Amino acid sequence: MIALGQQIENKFLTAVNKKSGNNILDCYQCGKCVSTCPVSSFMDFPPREIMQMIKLGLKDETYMANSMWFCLTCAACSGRCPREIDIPRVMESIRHLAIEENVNPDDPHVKNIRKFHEIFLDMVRRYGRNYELRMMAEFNIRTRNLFKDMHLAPKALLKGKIPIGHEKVKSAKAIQRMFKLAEKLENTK
Amino acid sequence: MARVGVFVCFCGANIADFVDVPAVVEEAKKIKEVKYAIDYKYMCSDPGQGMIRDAIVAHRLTSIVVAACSPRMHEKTFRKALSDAGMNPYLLEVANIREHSSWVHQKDKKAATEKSSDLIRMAVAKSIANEQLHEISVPVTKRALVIGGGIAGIQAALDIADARIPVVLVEKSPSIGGKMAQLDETFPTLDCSQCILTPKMVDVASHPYIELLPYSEVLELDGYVGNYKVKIKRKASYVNFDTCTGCGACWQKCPVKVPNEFNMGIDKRKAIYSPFPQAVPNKPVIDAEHCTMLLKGKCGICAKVCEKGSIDYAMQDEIIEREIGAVVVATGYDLWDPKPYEEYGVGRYKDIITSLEFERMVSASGPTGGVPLRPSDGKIPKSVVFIKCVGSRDEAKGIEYCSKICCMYTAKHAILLHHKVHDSHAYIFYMDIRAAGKGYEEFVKRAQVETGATYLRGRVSKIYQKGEKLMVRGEDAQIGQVVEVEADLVVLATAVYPYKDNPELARLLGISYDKYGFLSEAHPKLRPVETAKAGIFLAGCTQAPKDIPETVAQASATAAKVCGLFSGDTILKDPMISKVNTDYCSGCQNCVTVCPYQAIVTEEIPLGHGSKEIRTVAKINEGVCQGCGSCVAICRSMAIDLAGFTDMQIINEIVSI
Amino acid sequence: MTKLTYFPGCSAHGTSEEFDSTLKLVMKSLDVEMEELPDWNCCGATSAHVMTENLALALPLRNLVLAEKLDNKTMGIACASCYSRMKSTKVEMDNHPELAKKINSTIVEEGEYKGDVDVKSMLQFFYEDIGTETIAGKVTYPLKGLKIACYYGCLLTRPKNITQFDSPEYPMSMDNIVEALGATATPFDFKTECCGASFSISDTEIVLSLSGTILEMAKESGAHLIAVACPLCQSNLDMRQPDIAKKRGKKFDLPVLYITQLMALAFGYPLKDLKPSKHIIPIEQALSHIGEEIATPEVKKKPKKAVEAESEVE
Amino acid sequence: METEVKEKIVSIEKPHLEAPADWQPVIMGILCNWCSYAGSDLTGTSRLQYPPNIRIIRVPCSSRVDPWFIIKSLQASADGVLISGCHPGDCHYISGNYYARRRFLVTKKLLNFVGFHENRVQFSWVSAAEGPKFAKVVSKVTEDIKKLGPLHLYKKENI
Ligand SMILES: Cc1cc2nc3c(=O)[nH]c(=O)nc-3n(C[C@H](O)[C@H](O)[C@H](O)COP(=O)(O)OP(=O)(O)OC[C@H]3O[C@@H](n4cnc5c(N)ncnc54)[C@H](O)[C@@H]3O)c2cc1C
Ligand SMILES: Cc1cc2nc3c(=O)[nH]c(=O)nc-3n(C[C@H](O)[C@H](O)[C@H](O)COP(=O)(O)OP(=O)(O)OC[C@H]3O[C@@H](n4cnc5c(N)ncnc54)[C@H](O)[C@@H]3O)c2cc1C
Ligand code: SF4
Ligand code: SF4
Ligand code: SF4
Ligand code: SF4
Ligand code: SF4
Ligand code: SF4
Ligand code: SF4
Ligand code: SF4
Repeated sequence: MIALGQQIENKFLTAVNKKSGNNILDCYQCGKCVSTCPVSSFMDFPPREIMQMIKLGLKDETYMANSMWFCLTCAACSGRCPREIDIPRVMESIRHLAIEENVNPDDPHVKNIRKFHEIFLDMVRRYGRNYELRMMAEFNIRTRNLFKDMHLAPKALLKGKIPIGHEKVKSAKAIQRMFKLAEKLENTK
Repeated sequence: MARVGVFVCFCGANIADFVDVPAVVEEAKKIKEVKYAIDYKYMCSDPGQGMIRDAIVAHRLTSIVVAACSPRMHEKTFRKALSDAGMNPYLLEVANIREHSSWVHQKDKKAATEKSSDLIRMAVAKSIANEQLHEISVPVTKRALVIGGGIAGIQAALDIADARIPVVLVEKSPSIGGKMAQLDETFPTLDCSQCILTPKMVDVASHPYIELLPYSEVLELDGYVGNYKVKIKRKASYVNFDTCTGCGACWQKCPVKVPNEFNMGIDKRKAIYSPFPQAVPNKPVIDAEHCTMLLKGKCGICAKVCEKGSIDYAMQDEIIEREIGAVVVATGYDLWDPKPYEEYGVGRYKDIITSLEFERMVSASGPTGGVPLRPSDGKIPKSVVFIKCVGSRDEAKGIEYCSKICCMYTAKHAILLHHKVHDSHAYIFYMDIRAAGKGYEEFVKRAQVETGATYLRGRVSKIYQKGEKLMVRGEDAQIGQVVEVEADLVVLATAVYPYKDNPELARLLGISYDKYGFLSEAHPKLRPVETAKAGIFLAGCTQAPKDIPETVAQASATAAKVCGLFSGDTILKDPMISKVNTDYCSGCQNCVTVCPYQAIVTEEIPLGHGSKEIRTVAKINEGVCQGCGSCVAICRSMAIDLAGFTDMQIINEIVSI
Repeated sequence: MTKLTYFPGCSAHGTSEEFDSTLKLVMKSLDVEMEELPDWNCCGATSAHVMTENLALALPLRNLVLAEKLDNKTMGIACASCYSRMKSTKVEMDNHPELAKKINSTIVEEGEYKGDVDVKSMLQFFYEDIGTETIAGKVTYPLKGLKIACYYGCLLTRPKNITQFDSPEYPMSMDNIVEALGATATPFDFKTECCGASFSISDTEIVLSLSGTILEMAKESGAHLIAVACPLCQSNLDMRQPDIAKKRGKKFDLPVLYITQLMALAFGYPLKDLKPSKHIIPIEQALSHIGEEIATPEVKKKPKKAVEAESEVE
Repeated sequence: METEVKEKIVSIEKPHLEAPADWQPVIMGILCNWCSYAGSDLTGTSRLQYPPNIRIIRVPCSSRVDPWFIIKSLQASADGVLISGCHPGDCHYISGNYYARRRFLVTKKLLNFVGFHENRVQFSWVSAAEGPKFAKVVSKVTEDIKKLGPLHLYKKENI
């Protein structure tokens, strides 16, 4: 059971609306997004239910859901939403809010996904570009899944699918400065 | 010297809670011309009006200011109070301290009180310049024009004609009947549409007070309430209706086939055709866009086979003029084109049809003999998906509003499908079931329980083809699962949408329409069948989506309005109209060009007193002028003024604060 | 000669070299001079905007600012994901000057964003700037007989307000190009369904499931091969195909070719220039359909009283 | 010549006087009866709140608004003027608001020329159904005028 009515002001809704530039109250629960979304069946709560949870102010439950981590930003849902809600933007906003508030769902998938993105960004921070083989290796090491996709590797390497050397941006310094300044912006909100 | 009386209303707590009413009265008393000021709990009540009547006499007041609710609310009430006290009712001014002050400044009593005083000051200043005005009496032509011959127009025409008032009924297509003629059985009773409609259509044709003009369109409307002049174009039908017997020999022999609009293009009609067997009038017309005789001078078969010699290829459009006193607009609706739903593959898949196509298919007299058939292969569908709210309630792809009838007709379609194809199943994707009406919810229950239709709560997101089937995907929000239905046929309940040419018609009639093109009523609750233009009324789906019972009710209401309007020999018109002071008029005729009603003409008067030379000045037809004030503002010579809103009155308001 | 700034993106210089090389061949035939954006950086892909707000804008912005230093009006982008990040950033910056200023502060030394370079995907460039007629005019080896399912993925046409290109639901630009090359585009309902791109490494299950459905529907459409315009789509549909086939217990044998590979072939470049060895699913078998007569689908029996648009004379 | 005019602009819009702390602008609102006045009534019946600075005058149609009314308002007491009529195509008098719009633009240009800031006089479309919009429009206009500062206060000191 979910207890409602103890809090009149829905601060969570206000925060999500502000960050996403949408009005979640527009959602009339038609579910078109759910059957559009390619990954809704992997989500704890598909987009429609996330909207309702925000309307009910269920912040913790929303943060603990894996939904926004699974969103692929494919924008299929928003292109069909009759109330023109930018759903991927909403997903992004609650993801960023959860990151800001340091809430991490236990879902192992989410952990993988987070790790992947962290490694990816790290790669970009270091080299300015992404270095795919290293990326795969690091990912597998960090997620303790050493042999994942290893059956693909020999063939892919052989076919030159995954380059062995890698490129760097000449002004790697500039990139690193950008990362620093952007982080600072992130924190001075 | 003006002697103004000020009456300030508490409106119970509505005003008194947010405005310091006694203070406002004290403030009013300080105005030089105010000789009497008082407050009361409910000014519009009988005792409240009594206070006004008594004070007028006791204090010899020369104008009255009531500070209360909006003048749009009770101006008439208080004007009557003035009349009852023997005072000219137009010496009243209303200061709107409720809608414009107490209700909108509920958090700042001081500011609301000050503002209320200012509003009263303005009203007092204006009232000092008020003049005695008298309603204008104009004669009426007791004949009504009904535009559109669907069930709305038919009902309105019959009701008016039954009151022995002549009616001109203009229908743009070859037959009256409208959409209702295309329907099979109708909710909520499932009686046959044709069976209840056809007798009414025949009544129209035979009614001595109805002049039926099919295949016609309104071109122009001039004049004003009670005194309109209408120009109608009667399109050339190339068939002499006086001699034609409707035998049908011509269309049986005509070699040209055209998609049949009446059957939503499911079958063909001929170039000479009568839209359906029960058409009224039951005479054919030649479709000039497709007849090879009219296009290329080749053929002429129909003329050869017509024993009555009724075919006349040389016939021309005809312009008909009629004088009328009132207009009922009943031009109905069109269906919204679902093309924007690319995710449904509209246009790519033949087996996606609209509700009206389905209606024609299940109609016993329809092109498929009453059995639904897949357009792609002619097979009888077993699994049929109905999708509701297509276009409706969809700001992104369609329109915001609810089309009101599709929940009901979709339930009907499920029942009809079950009747026609026993081993079939209906799946209905819906967002809500709107079944508010007498017997409506019971009807939906019938679809659900007796027919066993599967209702799935969710909007369909995608349709794709897999082999011969259409795969329809949507969420069933009740179980929180995405479902995919294998369908033989998909029926879209497309939105009710006004005809494309409705706005053009509205402009020509001088009435307003909303952003979709539905014609606007004067007040959504209290004047739902009137337009803002006196003497023009609305019936049926031209105003908003409606089902047949509501359409008929509104049509009868317009008839009552028309009969009321025609109950006397003259009608009274607001005296707020413009007048030219010929002494100042330079004859520039700027006003003539801006008047939206062509109310201004020119006249020639002597140049000076007794002079032989003449000069041209403007002259306003007081029967035609609607009092917009355009001419007043445009006139550089300040030769025109608008009664009730004179320059003096408005400037007084401006300078009073 | 048309000039174009070229943004290859990490993949074109990595996994999808054959896209890069055929793109260059095609551009040469079309008389377009491509100038690679000097010192470009990774656009941040999905990761940046999954994790942070500002960085997700700053990374693409740097490239946009760099691009403005060149003389070309347009920057063509090879990868759909880069394109999406870059175009969204551009739209965001153009609509919110305040924000643009803020983000610009992280890359001051690169210069000030002005917003005067247009961003297009290569597909969009071919379709809008070159045109199917010109493309057809360059064809020396028509791909007649080849049936192709065009797969656009999510980001080339979505979201509509960002891309402002083709239909988000049923685009036809690639289909039209393929037809201009002489091939037949098959009706393919899943052309914009998501393949799961960014989960390629982190959550492979999802990719297998999503890409699987796409492959199935492409097969259903009767296609010999799939055409794509994005490296991520290519690698998911090609590299994962054996796994998917195993999982679903059926073989697809659907090679996945870049539209540029097909164009190069049709423009007369030899097969080896397509770098066939790069493909996990071999392409030769599919390409052998070139030159075949496509049996005109047997005219279905006229449906009883079916809809027909035009009028006719008996 | 040019510069003179400019200087005038500066002098009209930049009063040497600071507005007193409790200064509240007066805004004259001239509304057409059928759309905007009805809309403003709806704002009231919906109990939507807006700043109390506006004083509303009812006219049958926005086309009734003589440029003189605007000038007179600014001269008499108002710090700003809002004119509001029906949406284009929605005019109760068919085409009245179309003329109004054109006349208003000319007036506004003239006012700008003699040195009034363009936000002093504003025009909007509010239909009978747009109660919330009316509240928004009034709030915005009030905000704009507050930013510009007093007009007649300056005048009283200088005339
Ligand atoms: C699929 C479907 C099923 C339905 N089923 C039911 C049902 O079971 N029960 C029910 O109660 N309701 C039903 N309805 C609703 C019903 O059709 C409408 O309520 C009814 O037809 C409205 O009548 P009308 O006269 O307002 O409009 P219409 O029937 O549209 O008639 C308008 C007429 O005006 C004419 N016209 C248009 N413009 C002009 C012009 N400029 N000049 C002259 N003439 C013009 C048209 O040609 C037409 O004859 C259904 C609707 C649909 C779409
Ligand atoms: C809570 C509530 C909120 C509502 N809100 C809205 C709203 O916001 N908007 C809206 O449009 N509608 C609203 N309605 C509906 C609205 O009240 C009705 O549509 C409307 O009042 C119906 O008017 P009526 O004249 O038919 O009936 P009534 O208002 O019931 O009037 C019937 C009259 O007949 C008298 N009467 C009864 N029997 C006899 C008799 N035998 N002899 C003599 N006189 C008799 C009664 O005393 C009464 O005065 C609301 C209704 C409710 C219950
Ligand atoms: S499609 Fe839009 S309105 Fe419908 S449930 Fe999803 S978010 Fe809500
Ligand atoms: S944008 Fe995210 S939520 Fe929307 S359909 Fe794609 S994955 Fe699902
Ligand atoms: S006159 Fe108006 S304000 Fe006064 S009591 Fe009546 S409704 Fe209320
Ligand atoms: S053949 Fe002549 S009489 Fe018979 S329906 Fe045709 S026009 Fe009329
Ligand atoms: S003349 Fe025209 S309408 Fe008559 S039969 Fe020939 S084609 Fe038909
Ligand atoms: S009536 Fe029903 S189906 Fe039609 S728009 Fe309204 S809710 Fe949708
Ligand atoms: S605009 Fe004035 S001066 Fe000109 S003709 Fe009309 S009334 Fe006379
Ligand atoms: S007020 Fe003037 S412009 Fe308006 S209708 Fe009357 S005469 Fe015509």
